Amino acid sequence: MTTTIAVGPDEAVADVEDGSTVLVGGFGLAGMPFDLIDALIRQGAGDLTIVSNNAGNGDVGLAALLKAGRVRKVICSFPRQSDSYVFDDLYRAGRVELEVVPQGTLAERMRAAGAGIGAFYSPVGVGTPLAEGKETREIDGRVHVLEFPIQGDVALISAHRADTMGNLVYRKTARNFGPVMATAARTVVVQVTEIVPAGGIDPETVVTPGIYVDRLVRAKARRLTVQGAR
Amino acid sequence: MTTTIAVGPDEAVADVEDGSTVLVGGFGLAGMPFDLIDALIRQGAGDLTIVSNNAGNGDVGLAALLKAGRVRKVICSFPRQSDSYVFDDLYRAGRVELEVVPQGTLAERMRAAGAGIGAFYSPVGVGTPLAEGKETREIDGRVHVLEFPIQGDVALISAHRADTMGNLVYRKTARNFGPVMATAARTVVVQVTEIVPAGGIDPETVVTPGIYVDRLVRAKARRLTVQGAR
Amino acid sequence: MTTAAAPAVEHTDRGPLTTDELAARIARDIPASSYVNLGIGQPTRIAEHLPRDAGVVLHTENGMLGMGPAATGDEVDPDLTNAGKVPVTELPGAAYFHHADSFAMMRGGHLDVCVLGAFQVSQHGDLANWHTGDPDAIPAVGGAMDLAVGARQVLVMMKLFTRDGAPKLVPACTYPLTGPGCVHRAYTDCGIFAVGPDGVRVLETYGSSVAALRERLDVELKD
Amino acid sequence: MTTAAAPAVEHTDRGPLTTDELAARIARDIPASSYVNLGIGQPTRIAEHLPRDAGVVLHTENGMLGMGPAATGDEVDPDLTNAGKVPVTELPGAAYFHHADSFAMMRGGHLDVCVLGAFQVSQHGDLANWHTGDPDAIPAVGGAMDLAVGARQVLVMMKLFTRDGAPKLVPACTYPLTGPGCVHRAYTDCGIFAVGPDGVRVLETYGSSVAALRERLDVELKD
Repeated sequence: MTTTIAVGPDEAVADVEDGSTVLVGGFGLAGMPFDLIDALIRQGAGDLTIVSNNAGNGDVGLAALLKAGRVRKVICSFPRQSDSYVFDDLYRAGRVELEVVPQGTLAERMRAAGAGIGAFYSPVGVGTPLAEGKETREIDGRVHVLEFPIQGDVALISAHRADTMGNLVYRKTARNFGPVMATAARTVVVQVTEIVPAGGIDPETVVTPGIYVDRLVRAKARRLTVQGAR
Repeated sequence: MTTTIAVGPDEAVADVEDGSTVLVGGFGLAGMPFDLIDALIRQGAGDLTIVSNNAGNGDVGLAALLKAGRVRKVICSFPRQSDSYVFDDLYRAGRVELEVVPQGTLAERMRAAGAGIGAFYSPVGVGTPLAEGKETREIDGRVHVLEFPIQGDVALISAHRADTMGNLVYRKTARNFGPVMATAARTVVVQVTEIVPAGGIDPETVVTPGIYVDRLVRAKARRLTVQGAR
Repeated sequence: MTTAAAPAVEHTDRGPLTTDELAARIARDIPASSYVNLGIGQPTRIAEHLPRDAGVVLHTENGMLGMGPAATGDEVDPDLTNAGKVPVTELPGAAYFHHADSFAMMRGGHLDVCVLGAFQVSQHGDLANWHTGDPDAIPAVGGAMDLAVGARQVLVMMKLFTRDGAPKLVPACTYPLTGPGCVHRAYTDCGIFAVGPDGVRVLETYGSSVAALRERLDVELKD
Repeated sequence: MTTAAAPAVEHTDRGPLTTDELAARIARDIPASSYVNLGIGQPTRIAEHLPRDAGVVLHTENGMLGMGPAATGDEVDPDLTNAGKVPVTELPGAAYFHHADSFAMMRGGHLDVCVLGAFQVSQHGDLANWHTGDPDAIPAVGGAMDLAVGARQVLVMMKLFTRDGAPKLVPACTYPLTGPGCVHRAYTDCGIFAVGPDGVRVLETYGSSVAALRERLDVELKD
């Protein structure tokens, strides 16, 4: 149904329930929906399963949500980073569960949820601990592992520009998981730097069509710290 | 490897072999790679399996290839159209095989080939003649049918504009199967109306990255007949 | 599109709906701001009856959201057609995408409504609309199976009887299926029927009473 | 990258390769005009040694082809990083895409070469580079398994021995695998090794003879 423009991030995440599976965009800090995560922390929902590529950096974004004790489980490809100390401590203390998924499998499992694919066979992970206990099948002489969709209750995404129909464009590698997650959750909330009238985005360049977007929020101006600048 | 710019369509399809599986872009006439098909007819390869949404319109494009007797089998979703008389006659005469595939399954099977997915479970077609003989599996209470990739030897595609790296953009609904087919064939040949220098296409708007494109050909100017204009 | 068990509304003071009237009647049931696919052929005429301000966004399987009316004159562009290959136009806020993305959208349950034609609809919502089963017929399914499985509400637009008078709302389809149990409602010239696991309930009739339809149909009609 | 059985070239008149020399040596083996992924960490330094006119196109798993050198000063843009989250630049002819498309590209076999770091490589090309198996270690795989399975040529860049002197080219990996039988070549400071179903063949040595390496490694070395 129609895309609504929320007054602010608090309104946009007001109905997230305890125990939800929340897909959180971003690859490191690029594409991380900071305003929405901060609002989710204020909102107070807990016992969350977070699906994201990483498990937080420094004390901001996902790391802050973890620090606030709202996360029961993290499904991600790469929790361990130079500045993932919040997650590291929680994990070592046994206070957060972790499911590590190869990065492409993580993306494809969400795509499957969004695309109505019941399951798929992937050659990735075969013969490794991440395929243990999973069903395998040989196809054309190559062993594949059966992977199932990851469906979110909510997706929190950061994009660059939206029009009032909810069509989205992203910016450079901040695109990353946003377009996939937008297809894979029942409620999709997007923070953007700019909202333009319908017709303000060239239809040839739309990356996420508005059909996938439930709520738009204008993002606060923010000066991002760059992680690994040389 | 690198994208080459062919002198003309004949050079671009010179190495297509008898018995090849050829993915042919287009939905009806929109996106049909006429120059490449005409060159393929001149080139003479036969015993072809053609994968395309339709089975030719009027006497041009795919219909001309069929008429020339080069096609052993057509894999498509919608052969029967008001002007598909060439295919209709060949089919009724038993001179061409037909595999009908639901349109989305056709697209997804090619995507699987391009994406390294060994097979996938789809709910589409279950309980219909098109699922007969196929493996099924119940997932989350819903029956799915197991579908395998369609890999092409060659893809013939029409796009709008390319840069010298092979990056492509399309035009309106002529995009259709092009981007998927470009990922799913060993050799990908694309006719475009314009080739610009690298940097001439905004990287945010590239639809098919050059990694998928082997050969580019400038298309002849052509005045398309519109099929169903009211 | 509530299915609360109100009694059937019998329009016996008039004849069956014309195709245009039927398209208008279906348009009235399309929720505002919904994402809708109108298949090919007759259902595409529903678009002409959707109020401009309803914010309904039309999807066409060949890779577009925000499809506008049929193109005329200079608007005709061979690169811009609907699923029936008819030239169409683009509305502000449109988006183009490729076929795998378009059908991911359909299969993934993101469309609110689709409207399809049909050869037959069974009392339990089975749909047959792609193949008559005639051994000489050339099978052609297009995107019908994907829509039947994927859209949240699958509506059928058809005549209730064939030219020979045979009912198209049947106990079980005799033609090859497009999808089992996928149709929610059948909109016909002679009446509107909710179908599904609980069988057929008559919502409205046009030109006949429910009793008269019971005489002509082999399915049990609740009203 | 031919594997014709030429005898090993022994560079015994010098020490092992420095990291920079190793990066340069690998760069020499990257075919012109190929599509290459340089993983994260040390292999990304190979980019500095690729000739500008070689037309090598760099892929980064977080959604880009045509990645340029690391960004400096005003070039730094938090929205443009490589897979190691290091700010990078964009070259003319670049393209951005989302994660499912990026990994479809990888898994689908479209990249010509990837270069990965490793904890261990087995004589048959098994790769272990994501987990030491230490029960206290936090597992993190990222895109390594996808690259190991997907790239047409998988090259490893590593030191031949750990700081404790244990060989990293081993009969069988003792660390959890990233992928079985996926590595084609191991480029190390002390030598370059072709690995695979037929075992290990020494292509070059640096700072040691083949005979000397035989003393220190538990794998059979063909030369």
